[in-house]
Amino acid sequence: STAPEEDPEPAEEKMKVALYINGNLGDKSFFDSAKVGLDAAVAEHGIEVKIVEGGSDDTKWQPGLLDLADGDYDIIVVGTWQMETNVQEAAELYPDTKFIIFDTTVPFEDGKNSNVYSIQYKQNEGSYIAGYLAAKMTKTGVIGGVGGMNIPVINDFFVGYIEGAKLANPDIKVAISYIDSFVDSAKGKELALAQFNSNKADIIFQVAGNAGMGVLEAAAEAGFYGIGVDSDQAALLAEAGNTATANVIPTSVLKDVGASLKRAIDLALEDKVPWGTNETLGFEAESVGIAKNQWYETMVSAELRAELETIEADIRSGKIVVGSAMGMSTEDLDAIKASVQP
Amino acid sequence: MQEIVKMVDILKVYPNGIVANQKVNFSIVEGEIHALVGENGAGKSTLMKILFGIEQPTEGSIVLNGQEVKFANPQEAIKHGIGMVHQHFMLVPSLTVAENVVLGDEPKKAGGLLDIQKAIADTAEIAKRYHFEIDPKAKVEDCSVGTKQKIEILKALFHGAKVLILDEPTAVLTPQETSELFKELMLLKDKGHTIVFISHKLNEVKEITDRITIMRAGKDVGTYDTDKVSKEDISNLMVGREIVWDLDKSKAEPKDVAVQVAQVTLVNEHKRKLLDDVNFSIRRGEILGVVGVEGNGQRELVDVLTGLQQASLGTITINGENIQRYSIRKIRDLGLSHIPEDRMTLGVAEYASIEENLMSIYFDKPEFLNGPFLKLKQINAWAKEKVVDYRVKTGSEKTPVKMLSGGNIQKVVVAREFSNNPKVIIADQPTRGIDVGAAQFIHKKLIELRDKGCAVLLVSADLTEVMDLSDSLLVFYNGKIVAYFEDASVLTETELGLYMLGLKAQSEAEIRRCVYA
Amino acid sequence: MINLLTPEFLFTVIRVTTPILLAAMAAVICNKAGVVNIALEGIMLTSALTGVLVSGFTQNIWLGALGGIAGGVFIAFLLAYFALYLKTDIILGGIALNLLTVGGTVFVMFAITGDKGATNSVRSLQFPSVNIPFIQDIPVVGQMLSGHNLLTYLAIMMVFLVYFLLYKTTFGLRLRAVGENPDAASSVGIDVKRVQLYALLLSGVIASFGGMYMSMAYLKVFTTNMVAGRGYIALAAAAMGQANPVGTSIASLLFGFMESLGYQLQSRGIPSQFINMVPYISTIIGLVLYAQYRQRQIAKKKNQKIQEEVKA
Amino acid sequence: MLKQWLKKQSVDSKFETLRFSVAIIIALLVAFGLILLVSKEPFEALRHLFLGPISKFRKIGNVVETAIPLTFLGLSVSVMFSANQFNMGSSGALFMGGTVAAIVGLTMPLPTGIHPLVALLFAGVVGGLITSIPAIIKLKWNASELVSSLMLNFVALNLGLYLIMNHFRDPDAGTLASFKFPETALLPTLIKGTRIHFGIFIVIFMVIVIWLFLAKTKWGYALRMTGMNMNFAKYSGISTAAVILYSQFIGGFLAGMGGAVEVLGMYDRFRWQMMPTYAFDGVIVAVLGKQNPIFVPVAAILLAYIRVGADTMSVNSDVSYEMISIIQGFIIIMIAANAFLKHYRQKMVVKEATSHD
Ligand SMILES: Nc1ncnc2c1ncn2[C@@H]1O[C@H](COP(=O)(O)OP(=O)(O)OP(=O)(O)O)[C@@H](O)[C@H]1O
Ligand SMILES: Nc1ncnc2c1ncn2[C@@H]1O[C@H](COP(=O)(O)OP(=O)(O)OP(=O)(O)O)[C@@H](O)[C@H]1O
Ligand SMILES: [Mg+2]
Ligand SMILES: [Mg+2]
Repeated sequence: STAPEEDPEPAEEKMKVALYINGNLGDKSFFDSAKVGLDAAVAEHGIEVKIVEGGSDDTKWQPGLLDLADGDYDIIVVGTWQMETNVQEAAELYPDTKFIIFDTTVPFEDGKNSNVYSIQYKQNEGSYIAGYLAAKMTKTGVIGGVGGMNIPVINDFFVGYIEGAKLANPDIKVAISYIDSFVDSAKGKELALAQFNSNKADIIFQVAGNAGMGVLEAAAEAGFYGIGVDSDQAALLAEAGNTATANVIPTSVLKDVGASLKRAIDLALEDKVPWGTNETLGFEAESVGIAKNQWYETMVSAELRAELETIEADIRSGKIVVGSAMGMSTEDLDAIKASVQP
Repeated sequence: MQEIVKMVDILKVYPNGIVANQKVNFSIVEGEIHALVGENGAGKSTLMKILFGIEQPTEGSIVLNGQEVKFANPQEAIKHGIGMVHQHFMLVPSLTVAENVVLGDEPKKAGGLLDIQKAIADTAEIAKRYHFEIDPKAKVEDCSVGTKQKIEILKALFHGAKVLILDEPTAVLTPQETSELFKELMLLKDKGHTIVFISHKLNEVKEITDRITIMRAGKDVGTYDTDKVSKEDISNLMVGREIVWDLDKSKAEPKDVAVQVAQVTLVNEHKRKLLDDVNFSIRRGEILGVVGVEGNGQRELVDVLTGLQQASLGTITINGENIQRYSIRKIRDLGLSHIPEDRMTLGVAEYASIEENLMSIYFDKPEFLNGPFLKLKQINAWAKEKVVDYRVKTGSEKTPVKMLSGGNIQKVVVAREFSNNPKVIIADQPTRGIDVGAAQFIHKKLIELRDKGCAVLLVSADLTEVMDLSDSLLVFYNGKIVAYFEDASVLTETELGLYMLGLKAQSEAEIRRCVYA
Repeated sequence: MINLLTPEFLFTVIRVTTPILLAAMAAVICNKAGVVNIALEGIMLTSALTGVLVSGFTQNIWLGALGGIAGGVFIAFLLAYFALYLKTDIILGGIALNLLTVGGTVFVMFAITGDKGATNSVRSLQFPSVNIPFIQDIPVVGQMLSGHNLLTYLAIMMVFLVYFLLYKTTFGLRLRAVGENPDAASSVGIDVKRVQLYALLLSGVIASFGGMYMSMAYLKVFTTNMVAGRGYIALAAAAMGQANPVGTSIASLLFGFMESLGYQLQSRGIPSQFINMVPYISTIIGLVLYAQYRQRQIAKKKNQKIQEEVKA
Repeated sequence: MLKQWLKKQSVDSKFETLRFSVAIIIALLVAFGLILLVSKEPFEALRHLFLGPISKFRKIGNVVETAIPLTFLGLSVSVMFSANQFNMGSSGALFMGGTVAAIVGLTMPLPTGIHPLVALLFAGVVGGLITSIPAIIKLKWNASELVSSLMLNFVALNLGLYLIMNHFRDPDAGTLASFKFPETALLPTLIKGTRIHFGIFIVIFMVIVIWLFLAKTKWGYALRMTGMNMNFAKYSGISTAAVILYSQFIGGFLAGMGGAVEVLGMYDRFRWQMMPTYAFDGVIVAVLGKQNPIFVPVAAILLAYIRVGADTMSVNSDVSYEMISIIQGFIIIMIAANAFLKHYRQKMVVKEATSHD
């Protein structure tokens, strides 16, 4: 694949992949991670990748996706439940194009959507471990969680978090707040400070994309712990030079969209993608987990780390089954939150 | 004498395409009072706005003391010693007199701080020098119209005006205020100021000015020594046709009472009594004049009669119906018409067309409606007719009222209010600031309606107008009626003035005569 | 339940109020000059970014502040130029500029840092927090009033500065005249457009501090669209306070109080949607109560006189 | 031909055409300059920006479907601004309108044809009630409708979210979304290969109704007079209180109905989690359309065209998403610049005015 560009007919065609983002880059987690995964595939395999941001107006997503499908891409990658019907429509209109959809699935029964492959994640399992960790590390018996919005994907994290915390300490209190925005980082900071000051929560888990930066900053400033989400946020912050904030993040709950997409592209190059099926990735595919980095090593005691390893093993083996907010009614969810409310 | 300002071949085309000045030549000599007269829309204000730098001429030049100048804005004109008092006040209501006077050239302390003490002192000083009685610390919004006029002149003087342009300064003044103003103008003249005086009142022009320039339809038709031309000459030159002067008015034959005002009192939020136990009647077939120095309750009287304000106490009955708590609409339905004092804020919507302005009190009459839909064709035909009947000078009835000159706007208002077969007319300054021809036309219409049995209340600051037109007359002072004259024709201006200034008052019993049962 | 009168809570209120107060003071100046500055949001966002970038690259907080101001003033200038000289409807111009800055800041951030979400990789500087001698030693009051960010104290000072500017300087006099009766101002030779231009630029400076507070004090990074509607709230505060500096700061404080109260209530299980409404509903109620109070005062005065009359 | 046509036009419309074209050209040049800075294939990008919206049938459909809610919002703002009521509540009314349409869609079993109409009516009424609150507050206490409506938008947003969240949320949906609407409630798609839906008839109908209302009915007349000079309207006996109320009710009604049309036409369930991004565009459309119901759809299509072009450009070229909002903002501000080329206009006027003598 080192053929000069002016070569009219390259010996072997490069694979062309497009990633359609139904939102914007810069969220430090979900979409950014997808981009990281595809960038890695470019670096390794020299494929061609085009990334398109669709913005937050959801009526624009369908035309955007169809525009891409009109192009000569081999594979089009999209994410989130909101794109589900759009992908089905495009897959039907463009049977020769392959589609990968992540963080949700499409119906596959009766051979439907045979050119689609879907990937889902067990984020609740990662946050289950984080919840256990938090409940063990707190000195006040109160931990916190700040979410971007009160929506199922976010709540899926919290359900795991609460269950894990309860395992560590049945009397644990968990304060949950929502910013109702993924951009208002100042509000994220205030909500975290409010949990710290008035609920006495001393370790707070953020699931709020960009606005979550405010939560982590509050932790560094007021002197409590913050748990990151999606990517290894301590490492990212330290890399950017913000060690003060990195130093209050014992771990992050990983939901490695990038790794799962990189894996899918690897498979595609070998023609091994199970088109027409869904895969739900968890620990085994290294797509979900917690960050075990230098901060984890120093802030979390060896004893607790060992306990966490056991729990992880139990989840892998199916001994522990973590509840999920997906498909849970609002009342049931509220009941879970109320049971631990400080 | 030396020619101080010379305007040569001034052409002015407004952005809407109206040619307001067509090659106008105009010159004034130092130390004179120079009148500029002409019908509404003749282009007087435009010419003066050009001299003051508010508008720029499309063509032509201005020569000041022998040197050609160009004024891009008023600031430059002010620097060259030109000052202008606009017909409509250019004051900031929430600021004090002193602040208004010094605005634009404020005394400063170190660091750009406003030296308010010096501003007050300067204002007091200049007022004293020119014999103006004024409180520099008063808020302008609390000042009477006469005072506002003085503030405007003080402003110009403060900014160092040698040439002072006064655009219809007397339109809102009482005779006493006018003569006071004239004294001041003479004083200014003696001190070496040059004055341009615009007015529609030819008596005043004759009284005070040295020379007259007459304009017609955007052109100048000549400059004359004032004492060499008669009033009749002037107005003929202005309109380009003969004007018949006498008002053809028969004696009134008052019939039954149409409007009964009983014990009406109005209090404002500053707890002042603007109307104080007012009682009187207006009878069908008479014109009842109301005079008073501005701010003595006439405006409020009109407001409570027309429903713009609710009286605090007392009752008003129109055609036997008590109008307390009636909406304006309901009052109008009783047959009341109203020519408002301020045509621009009440009388018209300036961005709307003539037609739309004409129909504002008719649009939901059954003859113009088809269900909820307006019969636009009928309305248009009707509006066309009114434009012709009332001689509104315009290209089309679809022209926005904003494009008309003041006099023509007034005709639109009058046309609307008089076409209603009114039973009661409240005419508040019906001819303020409009030219002789138009004023005469309105006067005739008023008399015509009176003769048809209409009850007319005429409020005017123009004493000649009230005395010529009214059958009987009320004088207001301090919110009260202080005099009633059953026969207005026997009165003199001087006598009226005494009552208006509160120097004289009739007895309770004499006043009571204005209440008919 | 919650003890609202803790010093911590009141400290929070002041912190939450600061950016709104700064922007509201900018709005006051514009309102008084008769121009509506909807672009406050965009001004804040731009200055929040340029402040971070300049301070990061120069490692000098004062240059950073200048950079922030320059960014905000640039947007204010665009608004002024289009609205005053090219006669673009000023509300539409403001909306368009807000639209433009949301994308523009991300564009610039990406061009410089390669990141679309936050400026983490820029080692920007922050405005310091300040302990106030003497006051900090007073038990409760010290906890509440001392230790705030420098810009918070600037915001408080700004209320007095704006008051002083409007009512004690010649520029203020002209500005009020221009806002109330532009014809009158121009008839005495005041260049109305220029005064309005200065008012807009000045509002750009003041609102820039609000923007920099977001990214260089409140938080230590710029994040995409981080102003999140605070510019609009400032406009509301200025309208509620009748463009009077003191009334406007009370309105801003009310908003900050309600917002902070919401933060406290959230973690107590009340649905966030309800809590989110509180500040807005209370602003409306505040608006109504104030207007009602004014009306009553007027009516009462009128009535008193009439009562006296009837007795007499 | 063109020359003859131009001659017939008045100075004003001639000038307007000229100003508009030059403004667009300048905006294009600036856009081109910016694109040149960031793109390796600027002409390709420009082609997508300006021809993208008409490059395919489907794309024309995108322009139309985008213009539908923009027209509703533009009409809504136009009616309120015509009465000189600066109510910014259209976006809140739009959101609640969408919510109410969803609730009616989900809870009322009604036959096809009737079902969406009922939903639209309810949505309109609720939207109207929302924008009436600032009107009532203004009438009773004389408090600014601008402020209270801005605040109410946030209240409407949160109220709508609360209702969906707690009563109509589909737990099986991966995000906050209501249950699927029954087939009977949807506004059907009209043209295959596009998403142009039945809402287009509704919007055309409403444009005509509002035009008739403003230009031809007594209520519209009263509304316009109140907007142009409230004192004059009062003095003429027009009930300005009624005008203040009904102008804002109608404004909200239109926005609410627009929300319903959008939700039932473009979606199969309620999926808004935040204020839709175009919720504030009503002011842009109304101002560009000079508050005239006939021009409003034109302005909406213009805006929709710019947006679809920008989206096409971002998908098909290397110009990033952010660049688009910069270009868009600039085009809007440039088109709205009224005094631009003022001197030229004055010359035209003088020529015209003096040529008759
Ligand atoms: N700013 C303007 N824009 C357009 N037309 C104008 C403007 N000002 C004046 N005109 C028009 O120019 C003409 C001359 O107006 P001007 O004000 O000079 O008349 P005038 O002699 O002062 O009349 P009046 O006695 O009513 O004051 C009128 O037809 C008027 O409608
Ligand atoms: N911007 C404008 N556009 C169009 N016409 C205007 C404009 N400004 C003023 N005019 C018209 O120009 C005329 C002269 O303006 P001016 O301010 O002198 O009013 P006016 O002359 O005082 O009226 P009058 O003297 O009859 O009371 C007015 O009749 C008005 O209709
Ligand atoms: Mg005039
Ligand atoms: Mg005049």
